[in-house]
Amino acid sequence: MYDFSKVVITSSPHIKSKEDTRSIMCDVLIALLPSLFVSTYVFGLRVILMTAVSVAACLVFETIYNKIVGKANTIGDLSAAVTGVLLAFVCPVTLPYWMLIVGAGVSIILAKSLFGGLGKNFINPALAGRAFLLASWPVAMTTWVTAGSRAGLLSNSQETLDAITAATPLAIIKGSAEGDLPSIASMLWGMCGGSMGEVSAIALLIGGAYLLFRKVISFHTPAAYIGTVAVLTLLFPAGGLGHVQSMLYGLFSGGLMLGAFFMATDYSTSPVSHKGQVVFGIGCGLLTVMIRYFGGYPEGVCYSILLMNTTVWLIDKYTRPTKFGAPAKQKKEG
Amino acid sequence: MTSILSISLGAILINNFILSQFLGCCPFFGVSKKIDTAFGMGMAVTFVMGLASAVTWLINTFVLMPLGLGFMQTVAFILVIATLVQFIEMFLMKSMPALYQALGIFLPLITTNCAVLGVALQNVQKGYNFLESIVYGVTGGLGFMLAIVLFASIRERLDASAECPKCFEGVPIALISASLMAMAFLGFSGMKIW
Amino acid sequence: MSFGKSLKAGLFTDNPTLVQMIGLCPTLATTTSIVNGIGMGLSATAVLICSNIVIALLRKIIPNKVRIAAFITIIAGFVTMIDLLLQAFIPSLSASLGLYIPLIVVNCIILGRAEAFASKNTVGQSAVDGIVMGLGFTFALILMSIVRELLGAGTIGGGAVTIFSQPATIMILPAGGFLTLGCIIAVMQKLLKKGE
Amino acid sequence: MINIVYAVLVLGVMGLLFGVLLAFASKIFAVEVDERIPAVLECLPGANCGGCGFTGCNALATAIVEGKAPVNGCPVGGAAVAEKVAAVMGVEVSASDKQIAHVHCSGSCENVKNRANYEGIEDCLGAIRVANGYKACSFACLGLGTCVKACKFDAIHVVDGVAKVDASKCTSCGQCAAACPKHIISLVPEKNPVRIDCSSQDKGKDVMDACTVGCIGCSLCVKTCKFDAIHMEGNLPVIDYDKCKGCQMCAKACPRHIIEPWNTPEKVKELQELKAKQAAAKKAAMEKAAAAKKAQEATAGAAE
Amino acid sequence: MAVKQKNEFVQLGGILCAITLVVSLCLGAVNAITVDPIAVQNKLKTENALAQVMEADSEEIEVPEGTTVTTDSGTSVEIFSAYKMTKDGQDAGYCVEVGPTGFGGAVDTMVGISTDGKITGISVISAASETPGLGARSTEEEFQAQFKDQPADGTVAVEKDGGSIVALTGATITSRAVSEGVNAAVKFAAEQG
Amino acid sequence: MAYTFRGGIHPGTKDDPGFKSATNTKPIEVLKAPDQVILPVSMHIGAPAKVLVKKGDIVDLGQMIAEAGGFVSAPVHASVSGKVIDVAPRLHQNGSKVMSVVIENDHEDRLHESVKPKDFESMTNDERIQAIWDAGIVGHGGATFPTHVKIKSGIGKCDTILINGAECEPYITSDHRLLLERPEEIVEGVRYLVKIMGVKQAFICIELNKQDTFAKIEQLLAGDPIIKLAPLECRYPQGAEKQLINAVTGREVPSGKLPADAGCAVFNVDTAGAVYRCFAKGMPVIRRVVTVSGSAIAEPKNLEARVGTCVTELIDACGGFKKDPNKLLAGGPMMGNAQFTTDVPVLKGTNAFLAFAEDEDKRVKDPTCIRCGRCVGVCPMHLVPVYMNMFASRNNLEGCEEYDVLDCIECGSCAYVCPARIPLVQQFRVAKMRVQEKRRAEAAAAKK
Ligand SMILES: Cc1cc2nc3c(=O)[nH]c(=O)nc-3n(C[C@H](O)[C@H](O)[C@H](O)COP(=O)(O)O)c2cc1C
Ligand SMILES: Cc1cc2nc3c(=O)[nH]c(=O)nc-3n(C[C@H](O)[C@H](O)[C@H](O)COP(=O)(O)O)c2cc1C
Ligand SMILES: Cc1cc2nc3c(=O)[nH]c(=O)nc-3n(C[C@H](O)[C@H](O)[C@H](O)COP(=O)(O)O)c2cc1C
Ligand SMILES: Cc1cc2nc3c(=O)[nH]c(=O)nc-3n(C[C@H](O)[C@H](O)[C@H](O)CO)c2cc1C
Ligand code: SF4
Ligand code: SF4
Ligand code: SF4
Ligand code: SF4
Ligand code: FES
Repeated sequence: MYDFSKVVITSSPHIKSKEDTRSIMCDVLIALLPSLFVSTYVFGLRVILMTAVSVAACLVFETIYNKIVGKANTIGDLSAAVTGVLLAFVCPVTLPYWMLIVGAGVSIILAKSLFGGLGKNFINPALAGRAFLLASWPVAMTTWVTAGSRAGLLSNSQETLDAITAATPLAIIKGSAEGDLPSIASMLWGMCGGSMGEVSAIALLIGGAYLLFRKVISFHTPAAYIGTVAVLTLLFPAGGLGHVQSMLYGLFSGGLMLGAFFMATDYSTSPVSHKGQVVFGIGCGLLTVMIRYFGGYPEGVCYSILLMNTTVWLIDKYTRPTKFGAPAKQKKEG
Repeated sequence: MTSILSISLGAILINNFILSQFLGCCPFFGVSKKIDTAFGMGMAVTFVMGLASAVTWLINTFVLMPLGLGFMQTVAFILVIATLVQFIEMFLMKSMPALYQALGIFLPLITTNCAVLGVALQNVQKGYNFLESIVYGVTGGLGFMLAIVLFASIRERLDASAECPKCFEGVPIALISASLMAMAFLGFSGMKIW
Repeated sequence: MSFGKSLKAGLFTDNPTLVQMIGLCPTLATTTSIVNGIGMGLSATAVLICSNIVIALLRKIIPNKVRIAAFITIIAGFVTMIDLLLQAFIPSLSASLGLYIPLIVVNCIILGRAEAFASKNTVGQSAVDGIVMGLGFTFALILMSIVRELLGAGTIGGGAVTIFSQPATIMILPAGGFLTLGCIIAVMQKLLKKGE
Repeated sequence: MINIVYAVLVLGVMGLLFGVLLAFASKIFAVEVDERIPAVLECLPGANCGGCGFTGCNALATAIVEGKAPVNGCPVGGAAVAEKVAAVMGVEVSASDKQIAHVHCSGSCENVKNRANYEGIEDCLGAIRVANGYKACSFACLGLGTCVKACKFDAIHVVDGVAKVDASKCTSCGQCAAACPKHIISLVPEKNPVRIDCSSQDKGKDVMDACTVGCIGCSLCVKTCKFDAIHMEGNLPVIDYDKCKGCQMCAKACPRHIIEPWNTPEKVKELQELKAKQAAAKKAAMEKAAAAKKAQEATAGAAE
Repeated sequence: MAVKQKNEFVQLGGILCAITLVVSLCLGAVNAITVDPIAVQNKLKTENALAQVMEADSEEIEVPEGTTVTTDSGTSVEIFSAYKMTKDGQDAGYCVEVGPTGFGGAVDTMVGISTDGKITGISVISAASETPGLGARSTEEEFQAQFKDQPADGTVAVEKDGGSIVALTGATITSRAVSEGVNAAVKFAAEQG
Repeated sequence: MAYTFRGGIHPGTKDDPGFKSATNTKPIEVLKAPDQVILPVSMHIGAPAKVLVKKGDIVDLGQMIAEAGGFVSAPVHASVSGKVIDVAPRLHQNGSKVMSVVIENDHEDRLHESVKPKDFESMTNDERIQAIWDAGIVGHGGATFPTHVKIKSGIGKCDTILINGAECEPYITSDHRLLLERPEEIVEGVRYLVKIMGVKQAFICIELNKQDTFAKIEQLLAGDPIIKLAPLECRYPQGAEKQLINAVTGREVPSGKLPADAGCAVFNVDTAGAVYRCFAKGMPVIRRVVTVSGSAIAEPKNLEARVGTCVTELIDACGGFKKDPNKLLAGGPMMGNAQFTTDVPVLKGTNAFLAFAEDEDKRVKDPTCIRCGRCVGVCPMHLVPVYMNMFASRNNLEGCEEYDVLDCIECGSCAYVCPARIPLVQQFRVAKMRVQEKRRAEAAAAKK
């Protein structure tokens, strides 16, 4: 007789693909590494420390929350770590640590865990954290340092941060800040002012390519998003720039790459079908340009993604794939 | 033309009645469990806000102002609105039952909707002319509709998948969602298009 | 019901804002500072008491068909009086509460209590109801405004609190209003559950 | 002063106008609605559980007013609600016996074997769709709580692998019975104290193999009942509650202790003590009788 | 039936009429009591603002509703009211109440302009539509004091635009608006002669 | 050019696409007839067959021991000669006990008198269909739908026959070996089917991973005006009939309708073989080819076994288990049913029996959907599994219905790709049952 005591009965299918949640999140973290390296080069070691603090805070908040509500701890899926890194990446390097920690709390507890955690939240946690910080401490959140200057590693308040402030390229274009526009090349490499993770378009493109290659994300959202911004900035040049120049600045500044590859693609807060993702991307693009051109602040990526996050359910509803074998009439409508 | 455009954009996005002015919160939370009903409520509010703007503007301009009765705006306006709403409700119920089913059932809620009286008073405060008042009323209503439909879609999603702690279920999590939504709508603040 | 019991109902178990969830607009809009919160709460309470009394008095003679119009006219009358009095004698409060004073008219609590309570009960009962419900409303506003003013402006009643030297402005923006109310109601639900 | 006059005039005229307008409108646009529907709805519990067979409390209220449902149509509200509804409708209520749901299985984790390790969704129907369930007895409660999710009143819970009804909370809405894919829940009258705690139609030997407490179809309960209230249907006894007098003799007779209330360990122990006592008493009586007989014989013998 | 119907009209209209009558009577009465204090309060507000920006007697100039002035940098600013100021019977300049558009709406500002081409001071009467803690801090004394003695030649600007006004932290838009308001006031005053 | 459809997955590794390498080069081995066979009366979709024999009867090989229990039903034949030792419920692959005839083999293989070749050409079409019915032919592709029903209801409606040699399920190679070793039977069977159904065209559809079969089949088909070879790209679930029809003809079977409504009839390759055997040899369905494979099997093989053979004997023939099994499957890993013992008989539709040593399905506790949308991209029915699951897990039947849960063919593509490891198919099975139950209840209520 054979020993069947270990036999498990489950429903089909009985084989599964290799990928799992953790490996996907791991891929995202890997894809963010190039940007982390460039930022560290540009802004110094404080970048690493900021990222570490943010990740640690996110993991701790998630653990505490799970403890309180009596759920199994979920930090193993690494989604909180991704949130942590991305939150740090959308903050200026000079942000006091305590503010960053508050932001992490907002991200993980308010925007994610209260709704049931991974996959249940409707709004991008990292960006919600950023929006909270921006509205609460706008000064701290818009104090940029010039590339190459080193902010104090451990200082925790604005005053003691010993760095030269600079303006972001977009702020200069918009005219809300003084300064010379950096060259396109230096923007590609990341030698300009801005949030920690958004400065180097090249590093972000490498990360995005990695995600595409690993099939973690599909090209639909980033392509639609970047394409829309490109077309609009090309057609309607900003701040006295030439058409093409305006487009290039529009694409490579203001965290558009970060947003398009890493944040608009966040699974929980974007549509599930490719058609929906295209609509979502276009919406993000339109809103980004609208906010950049007409809004109260020069930078529109964060808010445009947040705004589109609120429409995901509707988009999903109206971009549902037509089922196989649907009657012809339904086909046309769908 | 530009003023109409800027009024519209302002009312729909920038100074959204719900998300930045807090007018009409009760129906916003009360009638936003399903997208369909939220849409119906949005339509009804838009209709009443437009109509109320027109009527109150007329009353204000041709009756109250000439007689120096500015202090009676609140009373006069609300009386007009309440009667109007009740009248429309009865009218719809009898004459257009289909429309009544879609809109009419929300009408009683609208009498006590801050947005309606709010828009009437704001029209006066901002010194809008007749056309501008109507535009402000209608677009304010559209802004309300935008907010409530989006909000309803979020609540449908919460209903379908969220797992919040027991004490946050229902209104609290809805409020938190509204808070996050308002945060997103901050993106429109300070916007100038004209 | 004894007054104490009614008071408990108004403040906690039946709190108009935190349990019945009506009258949300002023709750959210005017609680950016404690002074405003109290001002709004007391103004609404005053209107609530007066309108409850008058409506209870007239409840027998007002026909059903013009009920809403009649109630709302009465309420609007009281509101306008309060508005005028505030403008005349406490102009600073009037300025900061702005539009929300006339909007007391449409505060769902007032018409709600008129419909649900005053039109069915005696004058005395209605007066008590007005007081407790008004106090419940005021209580909720005070709670909200303490949290929001402290976190959002770093002050309490205008006086700076040192540890909140860098307040989170968002708490006095709309988003903060929704957030605070959501959390307070959640706590309330937890407490009520325990109390059961 | 002129202001006051204007004010009075304007508002007065408006009041008059609107009053007349509304009066007029209410005449022209009058629509018949049955005011009793909201009144009935007010009385109903508002749980929208569907236990009444309608799509919700509102539907039931409409049905009651239209005469399509009885005033005690709401099983949840029970007599109290029925009375209130009846008051609205102006009719009398017929008293209905309260029923409660009962799970006819005692196959807890230790009593019944598992034939395989199941992994998958927590849903009894889902488990059945995988190799027809994981318990050795194919009639056993799977304990994955499909009934628990169906209950709107928190009245049924899975304890130690078997669902158990909390009689004090159960409103006899029957949702759990409808949800159970094993069909082992039914509504039983609350006042009769006996229930059968097994649903197995298997033969005695198969039952013995699978479960330590399953019904083996010995019919002792049927034979014990003095009121002809228990009958075998297939391999399982069924109680006719109309005839059942609640004497609990069947429960005491069952050798597998699956007739409530005599199936909890304490009760079983009690029962055994009782039986031992009875046996002892019987023995004593017999001995006594024997002794008496002997004595009699002895006396008789002596007499001879 | 007909009679009854008529009765109902009378009854409904009558009762509503009666209620409105009483309400309006009361309102009228309250209004009568408060009308003067309110007027006083309103006047006080402008007077305070005027007093803050220039110590002189004021005389209101008629400004049609909706008057706007376009500054040199192209922003259009609404003029709320204007006052001709005299001190000891002598021309002292103008005070102009402007409403430049800030972050969320108009920033109601009183600007004093002396005859010798200087800003005598400004007073932000209301910045209610600006963000508390940011633009709303334009009502603070420290910020307003910077404008005193600025040249009244339409060149007032925040540092970022090459001027000398230190913007409120995180609220450049509001600061810029107030500066533009000052320039508009200057222009308006110049037009008055 | 190879045909294919939109959606689907491609399980396997680079070295072992489709996990078929363990058996795809192993010729079919004929397993010695067992000492005892267990023949359940329900080996097909439809009414169970009615037992014709009783305990103690002596039966011959190929003798009908249970007759069809209705039109949508099929008879059962003795797969060995010998003595009926029991007629009683026995464990079936579906986990419940099903009425079965147990025959003790006398190892004589006495042919029953009914087993003799038939003259196809001289028979009327009705006689031919009757012959197929009498031979107990049911779909060998796994669904076991009685073939005569499919033929009968398809005549006049169908203009195309598709022979399903996709065998897209991982691990399974039984059809592959049949195509390679007995292509004549299959092609001949298709010719019979074409004649019976009177269709204009027929395709033998084979995935490219079985290219080694093409040459022989093309040779057999050379000059045939009707029957063609249709190469398919490798993709699961190409073998599902709706997807197959779509891939080859471009037609879509309307939702809720049958292949015949798209003018197609789909038969498994071995179903065609069975048709051939029924006419050429007169032999009813008494054996079938089973792939025995998986990481726990010592020596994976393709075995031809008598229907009713205990699976344990197949395992023994493959050298037993090399590791204690963690999972036992009747059928492929995507659609097959989990078993808790090998003590079950081989049925007409059993194309594979797999045993895995590790948990190949990588189960997790409390899986949560991360809304990655992978399931949406792969669903061959173009459904939205993520939402179906959302509604199903809350028992929101309206939502399930609206999101077309009833159109799900339970192919498992979604669950295969799901990184969160949600048991999607199980959810949908349950939801489908509940929705159908609800519809029945509503229909009943409407009638009332
Ligand atoms: C919630 C929020 C409120 C804001 N409110 C104001 C405001 O009242 N006034 C203002 O000038 N800018 C306001 N801002 C705009 C930003 O602070 C803007 O970046 C700033 O005005 C320009 O940057 P700078 O002052 O550092 O040059 C607000 C921004 C946010 C996020
Ligand atoms: C009730 C019923 C009736 C069917 N009728 C037909 C039919 O008329 N024509 C046909 O080609 N197939 C018919 N089928 C067979 C199905 O189309 C299909 O071949 C079978 O269910 C297995 O397919 P699957 O393995 O793709 O699920 C019928 C199936 C069922 C359950
Ligand atoms: C997901 C799925 C995959 C299938 N794969 C195959 C396959 O690879 N080969 C096959 O012959 N039948 C397969 N089938 C069964 C077919 O749909 C269909 O039932 C069969 O080809 C009809 O032929 P039959 O009745 O002769 O079995 C599959 C069914 C489903 C639902
Ligand atoms: C492609 C991808 C993008 C992600 N982007 C974000 C992000 O922008 N913000 C964030 O908080 N988490 C992000 N995450 C992590 C995770 O999905 C997120 O915390 C969920 O929103 C939590 O439900 C991302 C994950 C993936 C796989
Ligand atoms: S236990 Fe069953 S019958 Fe009782 S209330 Fe719950 S679902 Fe209804
Ligand atoms: S009683 Fe039925 S539904 Fe409830 S746990 Fe047992 S098997 Fe499942
Ligand atoms: S939803 Fe159904 S048809 Fe679609 S992939 Fe999943 S199992 Fe296959
Ligand atoms: S594949 Fe799984 S995790 Fe991804 S959306 Fe579908 S169900 Fe959710
Ligand atoms: S208070 Fe209820 S809608 Fe404003």
